[in-house]
Amino acid sequence: MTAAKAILNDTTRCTGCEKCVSACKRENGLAKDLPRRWKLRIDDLSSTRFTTIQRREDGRPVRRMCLHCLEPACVSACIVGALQKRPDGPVIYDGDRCMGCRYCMMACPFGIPRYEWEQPVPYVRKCILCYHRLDQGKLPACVEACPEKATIFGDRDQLLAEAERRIRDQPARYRNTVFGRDEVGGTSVLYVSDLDLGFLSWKPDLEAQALPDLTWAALGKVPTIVLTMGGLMTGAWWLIGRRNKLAAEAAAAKEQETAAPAVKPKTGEKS
Amino acid sequence: MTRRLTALKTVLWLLAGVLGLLTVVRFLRGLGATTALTDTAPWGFWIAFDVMSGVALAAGGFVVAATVYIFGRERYRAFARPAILTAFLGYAAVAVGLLYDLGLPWHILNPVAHPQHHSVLFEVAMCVMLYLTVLFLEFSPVILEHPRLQRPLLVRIHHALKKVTIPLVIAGIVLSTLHQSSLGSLFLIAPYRLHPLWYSPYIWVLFFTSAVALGLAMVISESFFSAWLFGHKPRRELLANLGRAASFVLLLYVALRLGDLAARGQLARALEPTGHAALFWLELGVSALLPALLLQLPRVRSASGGLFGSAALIVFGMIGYRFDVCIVAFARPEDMPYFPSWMEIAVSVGIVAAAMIVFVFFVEHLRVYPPERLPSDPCAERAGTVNSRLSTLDAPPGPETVRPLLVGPAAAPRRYSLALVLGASLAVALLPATALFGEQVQRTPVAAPRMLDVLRLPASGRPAALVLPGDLELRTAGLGPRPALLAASRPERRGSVAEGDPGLPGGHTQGEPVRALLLDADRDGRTVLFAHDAHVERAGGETSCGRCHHQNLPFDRASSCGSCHADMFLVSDTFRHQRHVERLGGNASCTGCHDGAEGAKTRAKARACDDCHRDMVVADSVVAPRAGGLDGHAVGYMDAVHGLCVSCHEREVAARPGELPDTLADCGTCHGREDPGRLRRQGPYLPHSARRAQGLSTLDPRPSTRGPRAAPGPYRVGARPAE
Amino acid sequence: MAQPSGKYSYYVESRAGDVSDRPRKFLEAFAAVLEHSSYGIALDAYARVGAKCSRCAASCQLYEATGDPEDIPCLRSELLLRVYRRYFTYGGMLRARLFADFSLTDEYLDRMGEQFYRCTACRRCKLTCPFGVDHGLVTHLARYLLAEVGVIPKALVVSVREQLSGVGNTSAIPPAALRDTCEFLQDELKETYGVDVKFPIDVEGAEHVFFPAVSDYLLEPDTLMGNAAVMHVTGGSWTIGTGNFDGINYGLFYSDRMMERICKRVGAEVRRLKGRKVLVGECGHATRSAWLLPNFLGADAPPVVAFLQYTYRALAAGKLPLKREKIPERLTYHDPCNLARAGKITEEPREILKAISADFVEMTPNRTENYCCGGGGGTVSIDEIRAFRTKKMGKRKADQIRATGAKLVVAPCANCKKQLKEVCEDNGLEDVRIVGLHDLVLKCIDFGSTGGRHAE
Amino acid sequence: MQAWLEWARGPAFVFSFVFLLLGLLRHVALTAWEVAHVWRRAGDKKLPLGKLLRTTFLWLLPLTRLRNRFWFGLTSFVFHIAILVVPVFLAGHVALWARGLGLSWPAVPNAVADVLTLVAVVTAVLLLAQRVFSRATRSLSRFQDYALLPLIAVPFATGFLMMHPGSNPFDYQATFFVHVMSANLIFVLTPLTKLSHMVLMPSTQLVAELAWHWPVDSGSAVGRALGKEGDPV
Repeated sequence: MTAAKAILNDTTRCTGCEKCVSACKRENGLAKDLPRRWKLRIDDLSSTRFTTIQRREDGRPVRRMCLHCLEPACVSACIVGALQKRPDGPVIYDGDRCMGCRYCMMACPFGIPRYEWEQPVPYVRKCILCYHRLDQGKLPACVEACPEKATIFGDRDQLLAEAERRIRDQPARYRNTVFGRDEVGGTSVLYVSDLDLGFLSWKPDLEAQALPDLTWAALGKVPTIVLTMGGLMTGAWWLIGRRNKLAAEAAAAKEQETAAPAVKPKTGEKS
Repeated sequence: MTRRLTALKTVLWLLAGVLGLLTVVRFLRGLGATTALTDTAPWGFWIAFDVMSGVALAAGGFVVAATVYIFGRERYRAFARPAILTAFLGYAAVAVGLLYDLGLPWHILNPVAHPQHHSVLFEVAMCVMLYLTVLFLEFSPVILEHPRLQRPLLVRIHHALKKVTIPLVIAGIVLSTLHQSSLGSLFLIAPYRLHPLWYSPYIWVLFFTSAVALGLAMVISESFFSAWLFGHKPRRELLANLGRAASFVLLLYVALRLGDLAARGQLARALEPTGHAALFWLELGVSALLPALLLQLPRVRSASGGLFGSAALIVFGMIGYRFDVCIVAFARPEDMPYFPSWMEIAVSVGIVAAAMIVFVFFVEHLRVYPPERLPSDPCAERAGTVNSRLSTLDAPPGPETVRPLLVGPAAAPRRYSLALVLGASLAVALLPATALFGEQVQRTPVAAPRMLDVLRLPASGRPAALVLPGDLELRTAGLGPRPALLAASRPERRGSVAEGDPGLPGGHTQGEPVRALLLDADRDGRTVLFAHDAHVERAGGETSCGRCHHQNLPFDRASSCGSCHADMFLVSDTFRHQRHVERLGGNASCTGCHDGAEGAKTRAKARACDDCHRDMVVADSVVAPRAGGLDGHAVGYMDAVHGLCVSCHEREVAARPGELPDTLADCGTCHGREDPGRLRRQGPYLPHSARRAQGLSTLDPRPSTRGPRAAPGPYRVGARPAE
Repeated sequence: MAQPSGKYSYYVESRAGDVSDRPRKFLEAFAAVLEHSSYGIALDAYARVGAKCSRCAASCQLYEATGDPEDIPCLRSELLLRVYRRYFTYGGMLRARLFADFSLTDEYLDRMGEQFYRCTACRRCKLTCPFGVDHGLVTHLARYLLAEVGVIPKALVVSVREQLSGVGNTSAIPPAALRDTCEFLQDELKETYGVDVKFPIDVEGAEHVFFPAVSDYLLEPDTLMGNAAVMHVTGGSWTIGTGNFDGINYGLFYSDRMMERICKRVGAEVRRLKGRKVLVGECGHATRSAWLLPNFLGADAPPVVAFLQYTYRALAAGKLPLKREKIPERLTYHDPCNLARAGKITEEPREILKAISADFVEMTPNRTENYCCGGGGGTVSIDEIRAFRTKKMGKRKADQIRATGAKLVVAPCANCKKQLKEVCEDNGLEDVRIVGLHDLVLKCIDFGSTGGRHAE
Repeated sequence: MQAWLEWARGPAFVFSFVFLLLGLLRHVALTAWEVAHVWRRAGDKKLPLGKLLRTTFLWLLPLTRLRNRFWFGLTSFVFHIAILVVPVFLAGHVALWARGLGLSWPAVPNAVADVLTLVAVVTAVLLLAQRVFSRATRSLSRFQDYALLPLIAVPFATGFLMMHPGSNPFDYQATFFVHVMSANLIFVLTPLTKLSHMVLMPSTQLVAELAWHWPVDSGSAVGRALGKEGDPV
């Protein structure tokens, strides 16, 4: 198996030229961005834009894309396994399996998956880390297109080391953290930046716990519940049925003593 | 009684008609056209109501089944059939509702083919699927009782089903327990989006407890409703017992909910004066606290109104709980709120209506209610005996009191089909343009043109010019009266006609006052004086009116100019249409670039740029016009310049490796490596709503990026032969 | 006990209990009829699409004679359709709530009672209605409903009563008298033509069971003899049943309930005699009622043969030997509405007449568009309206006959014959003779030396 | 006015048009259903289908039946041609159809449309006049018989004015509004009034014939329902 790959984004190097965006569009055959009701900004992530340059207040460009979590919430949420995490990094999507429930979009802590709302037959769209290019030994289109080397591709371990080296070398230029190292269990897209990158997720300061674990804490109890509930109900039915039967028999016996016709109770049977 | 039922059924069919039409639209036009859903609100009304609430509302089935079959409370047997039927139809409605919500509904069975058992949704789906089957089997004896189904095979199935009643009931209870709670577990994966007052690792316990209470409340309200509908007496004392049970469950639920908050240390958050805290208390109060306390009072329990009211509170409150979790307390950007479109609501209501039609159908044809509880046979309406119909003639004799009758086989279809047709027609009339004609690119919002007084300068031998008094002459040349174009509107001059205004150009001292239309379609301050006469003349005289005025295009909110001049508002970086118009002599120049005097002046009919700009692409030009660009527009300024510089840089670096620095072709080389923000020439295009939200209202003059208008100077046209 | 009601131009038997609350009873009957018959489908269409173009007015001989708008078929039908709309459609119910719409009153019923018995249900207007509104059907239904509230001309109800609960036929002929009559007719034939023509009675297994208008036994012996002679020379297998030998069905004129009972008696008689076909004598409405038999008896009802058809087939097959000399007088043919209007029997009698007549002229118009004799719809038996029948309804017919100049009018229908005789009397056409078709056929049959019996 | 016009052309039009289509479809469906029902119950299943088809077809060609009331029939025929051709084949309307439905078809020349429009208005007036001045029709006519003719003339008259704004003395938008709204009104009324003959016409002959085909024992069933079973004749 190939080693886990990753992308490292250095926001201090990004000039916002959007070459990554057009490369991505070309590579994935995405259509023109049109103003739509469901887009706050036309350059927001959308079904026609897998990566974008998000500009902070002071105009600082930050590239936004799927972070390809190591333990992706979307993959664990997907009911049909249309979303899969490949060992080498990309979180990929299979439209043939997708049933369009959009639970992945609810689950993603970064708000990445987008939907083709304009289509009668819509699919989920998101960055797939150009896995088809990876398979051919090529770089992801955006990485290849970046004229500034603000986004680079490589083994995750090496990139982490590179990120730490940069932070060490130029402490004034960077914040002392690699975004994506631990967040929600780690991601395959890493950032070094002088900015606080909390805006990339729904809430700043993500914890290190992987989200699928939260679900599994409850989901793991299912067998217990089945057995407990089933047992309880069967037991209750048997006990109560028996008690009613005994009571009825006693009553019948009593009634027989008084020479009245006995009526057999019918419990547990549908009328 | 019959009239009440008929009236209700008519309304239900009307709603079904709405549903029918919306079904067509939903599947023809997609989710974007019919719902208010967005990427930040992927789950909306349909999930919250149809699925989350629908499943919970159908909880009466398993609660009553447990009471009767497991706990042997025979007194409640009368509630079993309607409750199971309600549950069955409720779950069927959930399944149908899901078909509307799913993007690819024909993949609805994929969870069976491609199970992903780490997904809570998978568990919910499996449970709902199985439980729907169980409910069908539980209910099917009622169908198989029907006298017309007494065939040997069916009778054998009937007996077999009766034998497995208890296993079925137990399976139903287990499945219900699982998925009622799992609906809560769905949200475990979104700790960063669901508000802490609702998010809890034990949310599934809360969902289950509330579902039990809701199930009891549903049995109560359903009993009262059907009693009202079919005219029998509700069994109030039994229902009161159910109410008491519901109250205890609710108290348990409140304790769990508050205890959970306390354990997570979030209780203080509920006491902060925030909107979410208020919502929390409102929801908890309506759904649990208030009804629980009310139902503890024997006086409330023993009164029909009190019992029904409390049950209704629970029902609405618990639906509210589901909505809060699914929509209201689920984080999304403040400037992108979600409110369901009327179509979403109407589809949900329509599905409920359809389920109720089926419910009434079952009640009318099967023994859903014990016969002794129906004072008159509701099947009589369809039994075909005229005498029962004639019972509507029970008024005292006399022609005035003869009440209308509807008989014949077609009477019922006639009534309900009319309701259906009416519903569908109303629905289509209310559809937004997107749903009718598909999602379309937002077009420039248009304001109606204003009529104002202008001066027409007398001209002998040459076409007249329209002039705003005091303004510059708007250039006319060549072909006839032209609409004049203004660079910026001058509000202070509008409407003032000053004879002999010294500002008149061309040595004129007076003009003929005429009225003209001032078009400023998007109120951006750049206006056009619309010369109506010129258009009439050019478009072919009087009968041509239809070409513009008869573009009675429903829902066309864009400029009527734009429907011919289709590209007049397109944004492009390099090609400045406005500037070309100014340089080339106002609107007279239209035909200079666009083919033909008549017809639409679209890009499709325009000359290519290099038709005039001959030096733009010389033989060895480094400009590489992007062939078939992704958006098909004119090459943007950035692309054009980048094409000029960057391609050369890249070529040179490649041609002379080592001689030139590797970074020569990097952006930072030209744009300054240390200040990437400088690159931001101009904000990207924003839709108008967003622009307004940011205080850049389109009703204000657009902040000009063009600077003051340059005086029209000679424009050198490359190799174009001089005229 | 019969008494002139005074409300109507004809006598009505008023029965106790039916007099009060008639609108309500009318509507009840309406509801029941709509439920159990098929009129609803037509009423619904008519109530919706009536064009009110008055084309029917131009085709109605009654309106032409009286000029009274009340007699326009469309307006007459509207009397019933208005009730239908008001009480049996949602639009009508809504309108009744919003506006003070009309309501059904006793006076209204009286008006209907008068109007619907002025119409002879000849259905000539249906041909010119752009929407094919069958005003005859509306008249039929309206009379049915009126009958349920007791508005029936006494003459009609008496006939039916005689048939259903009396002797068993409208002319009250007991079976013994029937046998006598038949023997007499046999003798008559023997005497006149020297042939031994049989009137087979109660022969089981005969192919045809014969149902003439029973009045023929009393009034039209020539027609019957003609019938028998045709059967004789063609060797047809036929019989007259003593259980029921009456083709008349006045139920057709006022009540489906009665019609059903009478038709069932016909069916029972055919079954009793193990006959295969119903052979109807020269009678329009009897033929039409017989054609309606499947409505009452279902798909296995016996097929119906009109005598005209039988004779024509025999003629066409060459089984009917005719004398060389033809009838010299100028004669014309009257198409009974019930036979001709739907285009069912128009050519057969003409072919026969051409074979036996030297001077046959057509009336104009003729065939499906022929005018009614004026006594259709059973009104011919209501003697108290004779003046109306002959002077108003029959005026057009009298003009027609006069225009042909014929002295002999062939009318293969008992009712038409009676009506036409009266029309001629009252319109100064005393020299015109009205005869049945088989009267003439009888005269022309060549019995020959073999006694007429065809070689088999 | 602009907003009202938008409303009339937008939601109001869509409502009326869909109501027209679905309402007529409902008539067709109900008729088919009833025909099937009557047919199923009928004791006599023999129908002269060929003859019915011929009669129906002949009546769909109104020219074949001009005999009585010749002028009335002729006017009515011309009127129908005009009111069918103009709304569907007017160039402006074709543009609308193309825009709304995405379907396009050849249009009649505007001059022809003008003539037909005038013909429609004139024949509507003539029909009304004939109705008023003929005694028979006058006594037959209901409110809708009088009201529908001028109502149908209104969109034609206003449409003509819109096509010739130079000779239109009224406000253009007001004319437009009246044009659209009167057409909307006609659309809504069509399924509810005698205008529904546009779809019921082909079935009237069949229906008239079928009405004579009753279920077996219908008479006794009526008697039973009315409690008159044992009553003497």
